[in-house]
Amino acid sequence: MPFIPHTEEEIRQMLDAIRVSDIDELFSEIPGDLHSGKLTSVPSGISEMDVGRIMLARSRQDGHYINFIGGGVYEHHIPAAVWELTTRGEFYTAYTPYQAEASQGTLQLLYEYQTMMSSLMALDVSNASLYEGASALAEAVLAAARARKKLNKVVIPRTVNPRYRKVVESIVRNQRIELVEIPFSVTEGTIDIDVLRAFDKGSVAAVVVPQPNYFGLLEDVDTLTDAAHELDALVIGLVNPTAMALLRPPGRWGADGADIVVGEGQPLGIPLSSGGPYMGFMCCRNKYVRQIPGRIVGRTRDDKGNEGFTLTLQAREQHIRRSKATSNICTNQGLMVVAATIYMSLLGPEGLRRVAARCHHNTNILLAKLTAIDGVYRCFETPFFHESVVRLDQPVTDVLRAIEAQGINGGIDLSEDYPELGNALLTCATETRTVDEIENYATHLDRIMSRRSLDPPCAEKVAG
Amino acid sequence: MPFIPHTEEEIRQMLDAIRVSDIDELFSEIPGDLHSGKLTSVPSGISEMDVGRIMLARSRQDGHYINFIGGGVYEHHIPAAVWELTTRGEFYTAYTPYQAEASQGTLQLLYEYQTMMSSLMALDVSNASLYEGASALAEAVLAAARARKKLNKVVIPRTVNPRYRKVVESIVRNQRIELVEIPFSVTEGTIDIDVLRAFDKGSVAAVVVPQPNYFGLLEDVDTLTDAAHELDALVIGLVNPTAMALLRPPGRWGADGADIVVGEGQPLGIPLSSGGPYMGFMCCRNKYVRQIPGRIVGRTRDDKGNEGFTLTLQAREQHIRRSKATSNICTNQGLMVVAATIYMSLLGPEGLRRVAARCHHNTNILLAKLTAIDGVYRCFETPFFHESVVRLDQPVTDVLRAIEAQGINGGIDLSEDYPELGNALLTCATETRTVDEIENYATHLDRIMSRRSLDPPCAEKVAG
Amino acid sequence: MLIFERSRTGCTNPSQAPDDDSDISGIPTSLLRAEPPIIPSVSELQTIRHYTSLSQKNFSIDTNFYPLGSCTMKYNPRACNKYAMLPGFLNRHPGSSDRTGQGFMACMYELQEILRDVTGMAAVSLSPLAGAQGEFTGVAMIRAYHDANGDDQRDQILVPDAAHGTNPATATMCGYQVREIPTRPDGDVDLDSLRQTVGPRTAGLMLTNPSTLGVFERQILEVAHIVHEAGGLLYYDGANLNAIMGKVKPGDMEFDVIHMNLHKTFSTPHGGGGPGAGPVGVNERLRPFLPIPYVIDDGGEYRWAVEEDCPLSIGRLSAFMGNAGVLLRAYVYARLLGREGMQRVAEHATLNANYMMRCLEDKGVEMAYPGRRATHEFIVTLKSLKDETGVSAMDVAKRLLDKGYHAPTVYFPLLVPECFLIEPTETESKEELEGFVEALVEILKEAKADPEMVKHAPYTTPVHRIDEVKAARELDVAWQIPEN
Amino acid sequence: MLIFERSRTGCTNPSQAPDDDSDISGIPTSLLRAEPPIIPSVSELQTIRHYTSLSQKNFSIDTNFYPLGSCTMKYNPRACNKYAMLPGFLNRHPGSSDRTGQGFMACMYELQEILRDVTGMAAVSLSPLAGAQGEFTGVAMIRAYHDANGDDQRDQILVPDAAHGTNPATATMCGYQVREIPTRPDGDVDLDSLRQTVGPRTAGLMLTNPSTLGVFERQILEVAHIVHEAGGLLYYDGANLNAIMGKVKPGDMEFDVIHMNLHKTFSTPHGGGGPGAGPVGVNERLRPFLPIPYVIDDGGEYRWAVEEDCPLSIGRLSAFMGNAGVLLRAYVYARLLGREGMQRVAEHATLNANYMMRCLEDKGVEMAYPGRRATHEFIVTLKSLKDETGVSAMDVAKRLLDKGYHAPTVYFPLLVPECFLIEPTETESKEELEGFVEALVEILKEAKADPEMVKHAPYTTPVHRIDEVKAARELDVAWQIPEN
Ligand SMILES: Cc1ncc(COP(=O)(O)O)c(C=O)c1O
Ligand SMILES: Cc1ncc(COP(=O)(O)O)c(C=O)c1O
Repeated sequence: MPFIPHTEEEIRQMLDAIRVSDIDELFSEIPGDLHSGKLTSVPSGISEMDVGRIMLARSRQDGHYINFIGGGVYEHHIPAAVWELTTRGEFYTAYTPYQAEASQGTLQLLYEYQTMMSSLMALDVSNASLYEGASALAEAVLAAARARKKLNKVVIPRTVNPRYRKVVESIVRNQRIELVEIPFSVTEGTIDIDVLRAFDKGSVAAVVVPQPNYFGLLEDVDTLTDAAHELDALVIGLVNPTAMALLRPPGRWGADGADIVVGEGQPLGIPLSSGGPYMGFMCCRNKYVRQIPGRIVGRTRDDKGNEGFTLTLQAREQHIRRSKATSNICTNQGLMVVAATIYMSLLGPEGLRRVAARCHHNTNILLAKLTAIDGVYRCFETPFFHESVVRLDQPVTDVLRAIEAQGINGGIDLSEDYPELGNALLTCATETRTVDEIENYATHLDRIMSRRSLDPPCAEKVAG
Repeated sequence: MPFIPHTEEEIRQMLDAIRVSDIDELFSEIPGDLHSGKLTSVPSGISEMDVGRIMLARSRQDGHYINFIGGGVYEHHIPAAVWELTTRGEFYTAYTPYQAEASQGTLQLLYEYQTMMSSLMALDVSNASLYEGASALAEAVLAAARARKKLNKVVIPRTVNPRYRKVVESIVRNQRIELVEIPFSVTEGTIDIDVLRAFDKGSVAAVVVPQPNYFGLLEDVDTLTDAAHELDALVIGLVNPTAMALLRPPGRWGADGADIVVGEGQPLGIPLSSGGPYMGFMCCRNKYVRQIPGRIVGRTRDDKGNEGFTLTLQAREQHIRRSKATSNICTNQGLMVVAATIYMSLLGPEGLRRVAARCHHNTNILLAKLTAIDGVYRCFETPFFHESVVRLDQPVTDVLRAIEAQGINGGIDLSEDYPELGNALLTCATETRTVDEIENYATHLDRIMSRRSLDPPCAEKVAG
Repeated sequence: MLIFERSRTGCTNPSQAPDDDSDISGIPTSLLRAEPPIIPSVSELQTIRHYTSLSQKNFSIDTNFYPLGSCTMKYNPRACNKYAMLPGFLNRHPGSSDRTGQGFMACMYELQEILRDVTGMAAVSLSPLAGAQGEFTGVAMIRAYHDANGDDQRDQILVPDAAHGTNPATATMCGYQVREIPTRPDGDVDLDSLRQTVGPRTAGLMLTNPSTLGVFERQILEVAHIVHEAGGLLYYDGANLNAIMGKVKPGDMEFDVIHMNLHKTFSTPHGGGGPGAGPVGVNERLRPFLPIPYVIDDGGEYRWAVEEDCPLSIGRLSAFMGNAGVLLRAYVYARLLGREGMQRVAEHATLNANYMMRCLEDKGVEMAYPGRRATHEFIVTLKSLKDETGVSAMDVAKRLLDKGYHAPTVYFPLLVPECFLIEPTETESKEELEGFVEALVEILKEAKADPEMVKHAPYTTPVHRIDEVKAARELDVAWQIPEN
Repeated sequence: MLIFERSRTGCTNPSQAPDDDSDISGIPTSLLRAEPPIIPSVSELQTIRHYTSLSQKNFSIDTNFYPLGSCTMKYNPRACNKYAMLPGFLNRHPGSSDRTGQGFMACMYELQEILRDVTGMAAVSLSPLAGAQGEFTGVAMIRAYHDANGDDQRDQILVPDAAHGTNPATATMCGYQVREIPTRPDGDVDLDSLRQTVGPRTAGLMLTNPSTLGVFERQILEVAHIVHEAGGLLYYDGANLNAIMGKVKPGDMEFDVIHMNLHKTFSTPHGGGGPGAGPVGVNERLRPFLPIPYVIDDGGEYRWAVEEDCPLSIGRLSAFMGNAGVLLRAYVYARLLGREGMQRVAEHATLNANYMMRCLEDKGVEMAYPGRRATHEFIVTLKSLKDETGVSAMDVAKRLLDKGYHAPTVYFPLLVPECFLIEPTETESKEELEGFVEALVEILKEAKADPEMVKHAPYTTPVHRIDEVKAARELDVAWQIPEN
């Protein structure tokens, strides 16, 4: 019996001790007519060897593509040590550190994470993770609305990842928060600041400011922050953590800095992993610490005066405050925080800065190579971090499909989410891309683009 | 500086403390004309990311073949837990447990291994590993010669793996041990016992008895053991550990059992790994314990009376006995023992027996399917464990090359080592082979064989 | 020691970082960072030693029996980790096309089907990221359903007083008012109260069954009837599904929507706090509202459902594809167990809990619901000990750590005074169960003989009793560079 | 507790084993096993808990500073493990054709080239499985060389009295008689003795340089000259190569043959005892005798050398391809370091040793070779402490464990009384070095104040001082099922 340790004899002894004749008797409180739980479409159990064979075959089936997709999660080099340590049983199979004395390992690590993350953002406080970037943004919107009690209007620019906007909408909708989109300049690709300035002072709870924005472009965060604060709105920064090793952090935006900052922690040592698990981070100024959701670890002492760590400010959380909690979140993304913390330690501030710089550098090369191709143009001249948009003279989906047949994931087709940009392609080269790979991409793209202007490529003919 | 923790400032402080002006001064005792160590053909250092890229590409280049090769090391299912535990830093990065109090983990594990292994062989004592099977056999030959002082003749049947015979020869040659080969019956594939019986009593130090033998066949170990003992020779069993879960162990062979047993421990949870690291095991009767090489762990007490473990009988070893040691072995295959011990614990005696039984079962199917093909015949009708020999009506090398082009490793060509067997192929199906895979092999072999009788296959034409 | 205290400016790990020759002139200097963040500059070896040593300060399933009630701390098979972390899955960008993810999606699709069968529901979406997000999803669907029916006066969600904190918190997040339903002394829901509370404002009832009290709600069909009669829907908090897999299906108990905690029932690791996965299952009437994405088998090709497939969907709850790696682990687990294995999980989880309960009862330990069968967990109350000696359940819990056992859940559910919610799980051996019983009984003796000693436990852990009050009062949540 | 004590007949892990429906009727029943072996029947969780907890009872590089002289316990980069364990390498059967192993063999070939450069030799074979087997290989080649020259009266190998035990043991295994050469008080070989000992019976001299005394043999060229003059060959025990990589090459020191310990200099893990890898390098005159297999670049295709390629080869030393996985780790390490990194290894290993030595000297600790530079290691002698207090080097070593430091090598080399051979390695931080110095100085104080306390150390390890005498006298090397 997989994972069940008892022998027949032991089962008998246990049943005798309980004074029942068989295991079924233990289910006697279940009304008889409900005893119908038989599983019919679950396959029979197979051995680890057989499951392994299936999984290996499926993982190979999915192949290996050279990746130029970003759009919120990014391929980075992850030092081997990160996951060898993270999957140690003592981290991997522990529960949430509710019993502090039996969980000092996880707790100290979380405290160290909070230190690194809040400092990376130049804010006072970090929580110990939320699910992922988009839902973290939703939580930030709710926290801001709580902080600005009577207000329910939150401004989200269209330069925020469209999926993030959808997630926020799904989550905050029920609490009657009004999300107001503001447009961007189609030439610059950044937030139209005049629209923001046009709001009435005191009418807006918060303004979301992305850096870089979904197009990979750098927003004028200082002006935006000051403008939002002018309205008496909180500023919710939405940032890429890798970028923050290089760029001015939200706590230093404008005159007073952002108030709450969230984002996707995946770039910090977490694999792309077909979609998750990732981790959301959230930092804030001290004065909002009681408004934010998620666990927080504090440093304290034990009764002998030794340094120790424990979960703190639990009165914000559901297990204490129940219907009045700041959020319903309970299980978070703890193990991803372990990975992120080890990742940051291994890279150090200098290593992280170099990663950020190399990403920018490579994307620069990518843009140069791609826009050298006939029919490929840069969409915006605005400075970017490690991602940017090019415009093609052909439908992006078809081009991406053809390039995929060459083992390359070329980027994200923006034409559905941003029809105003035309045939727009969001593309990215992190530090993991070599110049050879970039050139290879450009060569294929060139070939595909020039052939397509005459005739659709064969991959298209077959698949379409 | 990869893996060097110092900052420039610290280096300066250290140099100052030492009272030298630079690091080069520390090498002042090296005669000046020798300072020429500059490396010229070592490439410059690259990052982990770049090495990773190279290694990934090379490992993929080597592809994935469905494996029907045995011949001494075997593909088995290895539970995921085995290597997740084995590579824990505390096992992986510890040294030989010379400081017992700081190494109880490794020591207790070795004691448990010794228990399992000696019991699996039905002998009294096991050491804590040797390098691998072939050199372990050489060490057994030397130990036997030590035990039978004046004798230097050791009998090794031709049914022993030819590579093993070569390794033994290379190692024992210098100590003037005479290795005497005895032939096998070409119809049975097992040792010709009459040749063994013909030796003069008292003229032979030891006789090596393989089970199964290199052809995968089961020797008549009882008669062989008794015959060897008749000659006053020691019996050195050479066995496959997986087989011992199913077959009568060497300690129970004949009237008195084998005296020393060695073999390759790879089947016990150690990956094929392109050739190593594996591990040799060695067990013996109590009376030979001072003759065998390698570390041995004993159970004892600490000065508070608690159970504890330590290396023992070290007076056999080079670091104590120097030129009079039983062997020069120092570093052994410790980590492989960790894996083997965990593997045996996870499978248990019943699991191990089933693995052995399924290997036999699958090879039975394999033989049936292959010999159903025109031009493929069974070489021996003798009972086998999980490997056997078939004879083809065509040169084996060519057939193997053609089958390799289909993603299948078909087995080992015996024609060079055993020309007397003709076009002989040693082939094996462990528990990891499915019936589908076996059928797939047979189908391809059939096609290749029938085409070849007319015309060489195209893979052959291209490559040859 | 904190890792920051080992940091020395200038210590770098060059094999982990690109060379310092990138051109960043394209970024306006005004946007560049001035001061470096507090991230340690330490060597690889220092990092490894530091985090290896931290890990050793944890209790975990791999090191200790961990009978944390409601948390299902069972063995996390290593195969699940290994096969979920195969490079093909790990390196795949979620923005890649469905064409290049058929292997991965096949696993997801089959997992959906398996969970459908286990729960007896009509359809499953894997996307919620944990139990609480599953709850949110479920209640949001309930809301969407009523809205779609124009039934917009329903502004209340009912929860039993024994409910987990996430239930009422979720209801609030979905904009509902929470009404508590009391529990009877025998552990079942008070039906009279329920009848009095339901009505036209009732959107639904959230229930865990087996309940968080470690007993099976015997009147479940009655409860369902009452709520449905009133036009409300029935939500199943599947945290305790481990107790009934292959025995009873929530669908058969007439639940309309359910979430599962794969990090409990399907044994994905808790990871010191997460990640989990909280898939939801729904019956036919809620199917149109399922969150996206979920996998559709489109004539032999798998693809993610998008807005167009389900215009009534409550939408997206995360930017990508749920906790995919967690779902892969659950899939491997499900395949290893198979249908027989799943049923055995419920049987043996129940056997273990009843056996421990009986052993403790035989040694005079007081049960909160003495007449009842344990499900996969049960509740001990130490109120009389507290009254007698001043030693609290928390003190006993801390003392258990000294004996090498992780403490059970304490002070939950809130309605039982000085309680332990004990869930041994099916993967623990008889020997472990008996060891725990012995340790607990011994501590109860110690509490009588030397209450002060127990009140200051633990003694053998890396730190002694932690001062939580100080932590909250003198908030220190991030290390600062000491001034000197 | 031993794993056997948790075993219960009938407990199985069916996901790890095939079903019990195999047909074994083809095996004669007379050959079948009667009684099951003593292998535990325990659950997966029990196994994991047991071995996780055992692992935690070890000191290791990942947990403790481990300044074990002559062993080079430096950081083992995790990248080496990860990339050596890629499925393509791991699943490849060594019996596969060379055609299907070009990726693997490319690594091996390049590693041969790297080692050739580092040692300054003409050719390298990777096949020896550890240092001692490398020595065997080297001495066997020396023998084969003399034999090939018909020079068969040479039956002696010379080793300095400070040599590692494997040196004389190897000479014996190769059928040689061992002659010891004394060391002068300053740590260098006694040349007069050497001159008196060499002669027509001298097959060769085995030398470690830097020597096992932690000093560089300054007269190395003199030594080489004397031995070569007499017709002997010079063997280099490369265990201490870490001290000189990129600084001096053994080839330039006129050695004829060398082995390296990749599990030291190239940082492959020690694994609690192994596996290691002991490649050999030779100059032109020994090249024909190299053991097989080694990799040949045959016009762009790699292949293993076989007997036909090298008819004078001493043959095979193992059935397959050396410790391939260890070699892959060494290859990754070499690529990470590169030529600059290797030189830095020697520089910083030397810096660390000299710094520690100086710190200890400054605190009054006595050095065995006080006037000399440390190489990558150095020797402390505690003889005066022993005389004064009765506290031995071993006692101090045990007490170090209490302070969280693994003990240095004790009582080796044999000629220095009460010695510690201390090798900090280049991967340790200044902080660790200073911590060790402080701890040692503190213990020396303790030894004077309370010698009995130190004599019974350690106190904080999983067991107290182990009784080794009892272990040898009452030999218990395998657990037996208790009779009852
Ligand atoms: C009964 C119950 N419901 C809901 C939850 C919440 O699940 P999660 O922590 O995955 O959000 C839990 C988990 O603790 C629980 O025990
Ligand atoms: C100087 C010296 N020579 C040789 C050896 C033997 O190497 P191995 O243990 O790899 O056989 C060692 C290792 O301890 C050593 O220190």
